[in-house]
Amino acid sequence: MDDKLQKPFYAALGVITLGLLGWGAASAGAQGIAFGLFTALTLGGSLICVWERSVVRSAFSLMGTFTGVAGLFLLLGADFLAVAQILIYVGGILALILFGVMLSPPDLAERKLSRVLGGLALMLGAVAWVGSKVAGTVAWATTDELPEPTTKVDEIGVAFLDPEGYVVPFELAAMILTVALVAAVYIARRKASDLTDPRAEERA
Amino acid sequence: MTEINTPPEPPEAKTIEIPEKARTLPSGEREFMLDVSTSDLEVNMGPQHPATHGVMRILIRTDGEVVTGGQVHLGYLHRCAEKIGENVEWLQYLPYTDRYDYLSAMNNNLGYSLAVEAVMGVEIPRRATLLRTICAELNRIGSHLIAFGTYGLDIGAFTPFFYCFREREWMMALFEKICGARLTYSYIRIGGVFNDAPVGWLKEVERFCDVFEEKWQEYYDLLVVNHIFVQRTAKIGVITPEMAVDYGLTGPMLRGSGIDFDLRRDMPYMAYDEISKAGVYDVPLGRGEKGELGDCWDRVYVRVQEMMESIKIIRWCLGCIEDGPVIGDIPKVLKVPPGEAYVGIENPRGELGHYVASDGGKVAKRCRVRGPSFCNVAVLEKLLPGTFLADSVAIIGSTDVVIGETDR
Amino acid sequence: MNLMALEAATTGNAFTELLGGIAPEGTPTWALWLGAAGAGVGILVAFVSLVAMFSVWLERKVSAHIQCRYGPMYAGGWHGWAQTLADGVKLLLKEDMIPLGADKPLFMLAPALVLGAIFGALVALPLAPGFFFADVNMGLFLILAFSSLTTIGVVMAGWASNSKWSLYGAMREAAQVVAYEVPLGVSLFVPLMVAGTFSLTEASAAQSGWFGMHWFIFQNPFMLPAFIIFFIAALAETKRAPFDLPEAESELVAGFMTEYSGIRWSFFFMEEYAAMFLMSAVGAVFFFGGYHSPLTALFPEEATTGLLYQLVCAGTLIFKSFVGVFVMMWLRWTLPRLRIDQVMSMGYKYLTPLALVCVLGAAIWETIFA
Amino acid sequence: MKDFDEIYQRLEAIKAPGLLSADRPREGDPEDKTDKGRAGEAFVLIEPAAAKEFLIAVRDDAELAFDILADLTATDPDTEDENFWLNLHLLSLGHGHRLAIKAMVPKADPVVPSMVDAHMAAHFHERECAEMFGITFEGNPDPRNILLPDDWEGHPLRKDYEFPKEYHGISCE
Repeated sequence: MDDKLQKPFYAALGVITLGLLGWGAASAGAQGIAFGLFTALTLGGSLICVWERSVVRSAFSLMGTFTGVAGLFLLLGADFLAVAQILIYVGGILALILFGVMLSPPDLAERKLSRVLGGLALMLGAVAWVGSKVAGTVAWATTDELPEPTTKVDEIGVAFLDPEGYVVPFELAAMILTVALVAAVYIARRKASDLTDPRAEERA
Repeated sequence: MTEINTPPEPPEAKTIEIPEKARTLPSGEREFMLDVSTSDLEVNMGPQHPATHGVMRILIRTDGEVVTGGQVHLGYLHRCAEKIGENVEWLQYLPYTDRYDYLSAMNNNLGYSLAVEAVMGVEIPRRATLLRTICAELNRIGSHLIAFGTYGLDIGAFTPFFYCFREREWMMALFEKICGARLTYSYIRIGGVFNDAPVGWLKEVERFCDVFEEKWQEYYDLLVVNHIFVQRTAKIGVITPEMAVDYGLTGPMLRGSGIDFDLRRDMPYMAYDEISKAGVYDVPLGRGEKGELGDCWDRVYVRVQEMMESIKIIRWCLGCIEDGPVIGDIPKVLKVPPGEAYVGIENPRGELGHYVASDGGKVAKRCRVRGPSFCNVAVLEKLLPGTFLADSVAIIGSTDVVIGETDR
Repeated sequence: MNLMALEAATTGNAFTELLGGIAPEGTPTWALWLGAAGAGVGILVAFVSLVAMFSVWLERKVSAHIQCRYGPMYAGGWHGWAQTLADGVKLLLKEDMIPLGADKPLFMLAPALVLGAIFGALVALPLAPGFFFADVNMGLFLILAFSSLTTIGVVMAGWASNSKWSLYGAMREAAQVVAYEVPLGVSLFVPLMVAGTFSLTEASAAQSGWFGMHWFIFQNPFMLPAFIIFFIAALAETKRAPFDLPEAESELVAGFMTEYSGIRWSFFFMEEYAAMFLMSAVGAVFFFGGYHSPLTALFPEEATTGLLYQLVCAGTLIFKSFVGVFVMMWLRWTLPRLRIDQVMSMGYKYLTPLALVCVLGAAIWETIFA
Repeated sequence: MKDFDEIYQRLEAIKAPGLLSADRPREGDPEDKTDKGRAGEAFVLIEPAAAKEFLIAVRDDAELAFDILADLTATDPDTEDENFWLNLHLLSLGHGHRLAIKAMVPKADPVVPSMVDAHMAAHFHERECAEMFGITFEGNPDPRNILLPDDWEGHPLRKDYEFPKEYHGISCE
């Protein structure tokens, strides 16, 4: 991608961020500023992720997205979810992604501007289409006040393991993750017949 | 991202061999990531790198953490010692000998002096011989202390290094008292030694021996039998006896592989014949105690034990030293009769050989130095493939190279 | 959307109260909140800097005395107490170097991210009852989350330096932290089960009483192994010897810090010492009674709200943390470094299963006896 | 442990390839002023082309068993001399004796077969010898310069070596 476009892109991002912050401050005060900040982080991170031609930079920009989403969770009063988001996505998954990305050889030519723009356009179109459909059909329940946030961890824990609560989806998710793990190991391993022991000759 | 602006690697890199079996680690661990295609990374370890003990450069090819090839590049400290030997007078060359293996300068002086004396056929006074022995063995201790301490650094243990330097400091103070220099002594001269030991010096050496024996146990307990240290060094960098002989390794590298050979005992020079026959000291050998025969641990163990054996030799010398002259009848301007001789002595790092050829003049015709590190370092290219990056550091450290000597 | 969570986190905070006292009538709450947050950040930065400076000085002295040396003796007078300060000034004045091929924005961002993450983690640490930056009711969770953020910073630093040694350091850090995050978290489940809360304040408060008999470490037989696992994993998390592979100086020159110099380099240093302090403090809170000590037990019930009591409590916790820091230093200057495969196998093959066994055993024990 | 004469007899007995003669230290002729004799140690002279076979022969012979190649170097005796000396020093671990070997390599065509097959230890020594004297060791697996830079001109240990005036713009004077 042309390096000349880097500066305008980041300048546009900065402008959007400032705009979001201003809009937030104007409409909802401090909460608005926080919302604007986290939204800018989320959107900006994902945009950079698509834009940057360096895969590692893309991966790092995901950190902004994850943190922004965590902030949004925090604003919604789900602070357990917010912290879990940071711990699992940033601390765990992102570290793994980076580990994988850094091990893979760089392929700078892969991302062409046309492809990036095409992808962006496709994505925006899809979001707009789904959004219009959803906005037209779903009746949103809106309220001016949120319920008192319950952030008691033991309540969440009980809810996960309560037969009346979410034990089935919770266990199902665990099962699916285990299956995925086993499958990943299986795919990553060669078949036993492919594995030749390099020391077999020496032993013989 | 902009590429870093470095000149392209010289084409020598392609000579690295990547044996396919390198993927099996010497510890017997299964190869990993066989099917994930990773690209090899060529890393310059050195010329300035903490693990190369000077300015050696090792071009390492790595696949993740596994080293798949290594190539030793020498010459960053080449100071033309052999050419200088052909241009300065016999005695003037002596200070240059200090500078190839700067950690055991006394032994280098001794090797050169013995070689020149072998051509000249000079008689050395008894007191001079014993003083030479004491100094050489003290210097051997000092050299092994550095080898052992820096090896601890390579493995990641800092403290033994300082303990080693504490004793080495005393050793250097002893040398300072006898010859005025702390590192490059030029004390052992052709025909004897430069001057007699000052009053009370021998007593202090004895005290040093007493204290050292106590402190030695500290090193042993702190590092040599430390579990992590053993885990890091056992079964790593195994040099089989056949390999050791083939590569012409000498000194602790050879004995670490279990070959019972010590020039001091098997081809004695100076008073070592007498000392060996009196059964004063033993030759410590690698026995594969913690892992396999000839691994890094064995080599370190041999060095650590040798320090104690040196103490025994020093004590024996102290017991029988008598007053007398310390230098033979040597003219100021030395003329060496035509002839040639090769004398190899047991340096801390192995056989230090001096081949001197004279045409009867004041200047040598050829002054060849066979540095033990130069020969020992050749085995690295064989040992490095198939090890972890951290193991490669352990292996390089266990060869105990002194770059001054490989490059001369 | 609301700010209730954030407000809840900062109410009861000493700064809010203080500012509320001095602020003119009619100041909006959000301004108070911002002011309190600003003051908190300032104090936090000062606190972390002090802790890091003292730790660096302590490390030098500890290492020196272990190695039969004196360490710094001149700067500042008594035992060179100002040596770190002098070094800090020197580092500030050093030329700020960025390698030619480095990824400049990421290279500059990484130290800030690392340090910021550790500040974020320290927010949840209560030094005394009513003496904290934010009473987060899932404090431990927050601390673990933020300290895992430092990993990203380290990886970023290693990658952005465009140096092979740095890259090695970054990869080792990523691998090591992913391996040790699990035993670290799981081993903490054991005291969590007894405490019944993620909040460090509540956990500390639950361990009051005479001479430490209520400390969690004595609560059931699985606490001690859990603590040992926690301590080892904390060593690995904070990149301390024998797990200092990301910066293994004999192999990787300085690992991810190879290309850094000056103030950016000192950020990594500060992070390392702040993380050591933080991990020790977490250990102290969840195993060794938090800010309670025999000394605090001497206070009569009615005196437990006074400033003196708070200061004694804070002193206790800081002392306990520095005992942990001291042990970490002691280990560092005694032990050689492990190899990467040994580190990995220790984390995955031994510590994780052992931590799980501890959790299971503690759960059974708690069900039967408690 | 054998002395030189015993070793030489054994060498003759096993018909070591390329063996020419022995050179022992001797007293100078008192009549002839130019002959000062020769001091030092005794050595054997061998054919340089057969050096490798010689090394293998003495290595594999049980009574000699020279299993370590201690040193391999060359000497440029004089500018006028037509030959380099190739000096080999062998060491026997089992018997504890040494053997000094000398081979005359003509300066006009300094080519010697590599001795790496006999002793791996020869590898680095040959490389050093090659760059210092310009002797080519045919069959050396890695015949690059070892101590000198790759682009160094000349062979410094030759007696007729002329010191360079500058190297890559660095003045050497």
